[in-house]
Amino acid sequence: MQRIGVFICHCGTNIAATVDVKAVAEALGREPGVVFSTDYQYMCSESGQTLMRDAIREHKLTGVVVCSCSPRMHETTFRKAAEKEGLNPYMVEIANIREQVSWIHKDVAEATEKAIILGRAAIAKVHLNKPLKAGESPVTKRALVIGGGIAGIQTALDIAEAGFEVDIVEKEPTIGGKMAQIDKTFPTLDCAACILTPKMVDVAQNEKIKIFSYSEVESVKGFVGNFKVAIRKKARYVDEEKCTGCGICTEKCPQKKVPNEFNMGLDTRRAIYIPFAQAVPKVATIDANYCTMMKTGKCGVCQKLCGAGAIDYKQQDTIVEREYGAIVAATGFNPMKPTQYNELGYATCEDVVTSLELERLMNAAGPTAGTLLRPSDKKHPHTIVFVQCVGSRCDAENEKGKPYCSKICCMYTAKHAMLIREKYPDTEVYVFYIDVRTPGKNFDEFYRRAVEQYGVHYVKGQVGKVVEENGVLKVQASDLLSGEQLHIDADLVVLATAVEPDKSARSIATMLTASMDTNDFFTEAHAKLRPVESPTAGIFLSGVCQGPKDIPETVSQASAAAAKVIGLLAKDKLTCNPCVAESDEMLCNGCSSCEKVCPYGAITYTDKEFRGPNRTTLIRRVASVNPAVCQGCGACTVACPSGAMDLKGFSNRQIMAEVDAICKM
Amino acid sequence: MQDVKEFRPKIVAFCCNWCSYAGADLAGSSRLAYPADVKIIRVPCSCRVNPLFILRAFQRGADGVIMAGCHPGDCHYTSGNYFARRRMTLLFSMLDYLGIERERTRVEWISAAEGAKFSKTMNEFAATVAALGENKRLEDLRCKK
Amino acid sequence: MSHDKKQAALDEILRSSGVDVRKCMRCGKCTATCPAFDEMEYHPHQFVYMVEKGEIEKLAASPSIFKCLSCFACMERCPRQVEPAKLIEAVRLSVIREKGANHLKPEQVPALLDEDLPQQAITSAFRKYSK
Amino acid sequence: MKFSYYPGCTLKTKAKDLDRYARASCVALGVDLAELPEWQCCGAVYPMAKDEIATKLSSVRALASARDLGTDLVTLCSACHNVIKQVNNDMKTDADIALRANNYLKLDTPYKGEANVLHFLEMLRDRVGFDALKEKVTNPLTGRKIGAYYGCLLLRPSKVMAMDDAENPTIIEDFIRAIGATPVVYGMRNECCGGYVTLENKASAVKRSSAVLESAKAKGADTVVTACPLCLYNLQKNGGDAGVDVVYFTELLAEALGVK
Repeated sequence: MQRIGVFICHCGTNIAATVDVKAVAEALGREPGVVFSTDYQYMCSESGQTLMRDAIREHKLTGVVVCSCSPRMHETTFRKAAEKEGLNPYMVEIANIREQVSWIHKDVAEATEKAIILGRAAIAKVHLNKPLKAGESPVTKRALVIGGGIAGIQTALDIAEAGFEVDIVEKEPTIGGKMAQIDKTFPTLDCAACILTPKMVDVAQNEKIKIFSYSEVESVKGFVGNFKVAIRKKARYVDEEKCTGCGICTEKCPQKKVPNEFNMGLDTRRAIYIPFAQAVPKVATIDANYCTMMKTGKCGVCQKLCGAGAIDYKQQDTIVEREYGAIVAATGFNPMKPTQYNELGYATCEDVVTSLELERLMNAAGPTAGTLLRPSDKKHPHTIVFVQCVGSRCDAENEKGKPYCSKICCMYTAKHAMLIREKYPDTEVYVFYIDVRTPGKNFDEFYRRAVEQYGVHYVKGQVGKVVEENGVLKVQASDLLSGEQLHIDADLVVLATAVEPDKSARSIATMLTASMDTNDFFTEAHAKLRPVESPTAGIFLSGVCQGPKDIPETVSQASAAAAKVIGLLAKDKLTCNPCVAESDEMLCNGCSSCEKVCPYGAITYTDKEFRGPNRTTLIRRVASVNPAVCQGCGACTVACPSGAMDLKGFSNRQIMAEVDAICKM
Repeated sequence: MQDVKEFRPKIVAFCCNWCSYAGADLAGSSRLAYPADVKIIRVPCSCRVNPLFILRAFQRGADGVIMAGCHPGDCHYTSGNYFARRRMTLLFSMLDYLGIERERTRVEWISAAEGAKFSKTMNEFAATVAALGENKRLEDLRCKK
Repeated sequence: MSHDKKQAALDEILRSSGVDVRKCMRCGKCTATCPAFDEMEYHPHQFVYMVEKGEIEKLAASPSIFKCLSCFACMERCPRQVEPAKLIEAVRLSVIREKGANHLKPEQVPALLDEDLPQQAITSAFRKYSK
Repeated sequence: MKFSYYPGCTLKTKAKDLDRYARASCVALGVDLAELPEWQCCGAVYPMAKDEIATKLSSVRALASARDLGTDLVTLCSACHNVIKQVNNDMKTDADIALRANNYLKLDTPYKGEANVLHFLEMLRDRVGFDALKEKVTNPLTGRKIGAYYGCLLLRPSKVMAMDDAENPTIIEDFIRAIGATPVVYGMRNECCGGYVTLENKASAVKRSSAVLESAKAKGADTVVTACPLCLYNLQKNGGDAGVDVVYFTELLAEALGVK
């Protein structure tokens, strides 16, 4: 018989206000096997833990039940405390009476009754708990970063700095991401390329970092410390080793009419291209959808001109298999295409552009070489209207938009407005806003400068309709503070469209078995305390893939993710989850059912000698589980027809004891 | 003196640790109520739920059993919920055979981000089970003390 | 108006319109897009806000409730799915359902007609203006 | 191809052309458009209030009768279409409205939104097909520059009407292409003409309608087509002197099919 101690946490008033904690302690104290039962204000605090440790010692406890918050919050805390007192950590169970009781029920009697039942179920389980010992698994000392934007770049540089190998997988032909497209950065107005491209060069030159550009993650197997990843290197029809990036091919290719995605489709590029001058790697790529040679077999201009002999029209995709100890998702974002908002004219008026398109129109390396000219007639716009929150802050059921604030638009719009007023003082700039949100160091000061020094007209209200007539954009908007409907004849309208996670993030999350929220942002392990880790061990989050962020925040988070990765890679061995499957050899009939359902290949079969009747020996084929590989899902336990397979920590008997306790009441 | 007591069903909810249990936590931290009749048992994955656990619950007097796991394709263990789904389909036909109303058992996919769905599902399920009344089908198999 | 009566009038409008005014984030897009803006004393966003504050009496007395064109633009373009037009309709209905409060009386109609005016216009006007 | 057809009152009086040319075109296209045996005026504007039941009943009767006939219900007038389609959606999704309407009507089988409502344009696009229509055109309107005028009622609210993208529609433009003319896309094509308010505030209707026609003219349209009698009236009477013809789309359809 176990000697069980029960500890009821008040969680301040979080639990105690709804659950009669004294009554719970008293009721559970009467359960068989319970030798000690008490309540305390904060069980997770230092003194709460001491209380538990003292009780373990004084009452010679063999099992502990803590009735508190979710085990996903403090199970580890309490298990560690028990371990310090010499009790096997797996003899501790949690009854979740906060998230599942006090926070969702109002009636004290009802909540108290439920808390007692959940406590009883945990006690019933602990009666059947056995001490478990965690095994160890080795750590592959290399990290994978998926995405080569500023987030991925910073994470990779920091990991490499600590001496570990890092691979970056980037689906585009170059690293750099969205930041490479941006003209200037807030709140300092320094040029994005000037601060980004040196970092790109650092990446290229770092011996510890390997870039897989124009590549995608194909599959992920394994678990923390031991991931096996297949990377698809897409055929770029140019030998990366031979190409010197001289660029002759990109100047002479006769196919000139390919929309240039780097310039947001505002101009064209050739079918063979290097996205921009500072690309890393600086290697050309052939766009097979447009290349005349690839499509018709007639052309070959680039091949003839290439002095390095790098062009290879027959190149195929290749798959590279690599092993990693940790994986960082840095898949980034895209600004939403506002095609759903044609009341604002984006789909039908050329001079209605998105903010990222404006970045290109103002960038010295952009299609207009930095002179702000509007797309339709290449004339200088004299009246510009900015519209905030396009597609952000929508009702959750509004399928057109996103329910969240995109966070960066207020600041970059202030930046755009300011830059335009500085460079072209003859331009009138209007910004239609719902709220101006500028939390951040020197951010509100920046916005105020746009208003006070640069004379940008901030109007509280929204734009309702944009119509193009004879080259003029007729903007109809509300000015809520004056109670007017405004009619502005504008030359250019700029939409601050919502940030949305990159489309590839969803499939990558599935491969990583990392969870996502309803907006397709990666979920962090804890919203406040573990913001750069995924709930899946060994998977870390960097940048906007976790939620909208500006550059300073992205870089901070990227370094934080790197710190977490380094912490993991610095270990030689990882403690495994001891709640793994185990096979009872006496019951196993070697049928292979368990092996077929195991997603990790943790089950193997061996022929073993058993003693038969009349002193004979039998050779039988039996299953055995590799505890370092098993992740403890339990699929095999249900598949086993003879009941030989069971899961430690979640055994058949333990779960059924919980069922019985819940149904007993 | 004793009035006729309002029927309160006993409902067991098996929730996988990674999605649905976390969804229940989110329902809790968002203060989205559901009936106290629902009691959750945490399992590592929906594929850990042996159909026998569900029969055991009915045998011991549960009026409804719900199993919740990660959305298909999003299983923390890659494929566990697919196994669970297949096993539950088989169990359902067996429950039909036993004469236990189909509505007393349910399978739902609830992610860690779907606190609202968790609460909504549990409210609906509890109402359905309450409307069906007490589950007496396996009573004679119950161990009577 | 007594507090209870005010509350009852508000409840009636919320029930009849089915609109959740608390969803409004005060962006003003409804007012920005309203084609009848110039004709109105209170504009769509003000309707939402005034209903939220329970100022039904003021709205009911305003000619604005007969200026809405029922073009559904505010409903279509509202990012929060608030549907201001439904509030305007609900207030208007509460007014014309009161006996004798019809905005348009049958005897007024002939003077308004011209030979090309489609029935649709007259029917619409009757639906919108009278009970 | 057989459909039930709800013409609506205006099409029997002031908007006979809208109806006449549609019927003639259907004969040419091999579409059997069978007018519902009994129908009443839809009321011309959708009653938005949740407690308006009586004003929705005529639409429910038409819908139930199309259901009983087992055919999809085709409408032509934008206003009728808007009312009938929205009422159908209420009957499908709002249990309270459906219950109360059925309590009034006492139909043999209660109506729960089973009928499928198609605008004539949707019928052309989704059932006949614009490609098939193009093949039947004998008199293509080559060289004509035509602006589509959607107005409000055909597209909004888009969640219910579900005909096309409410802010960037293409259905009438595709129709214009099918009959051999060139569509002109202009900004005001889905803005209000002033509607029934023309009755007591002509100035407002003039402002709205002339803005529409000026926008169409600025983009080079010689003609504007509509599916709504009230839009036609407003644009013709109150649209100012933009010099743009305003006609029903069915008139051009009949012309292109050689049955005008």
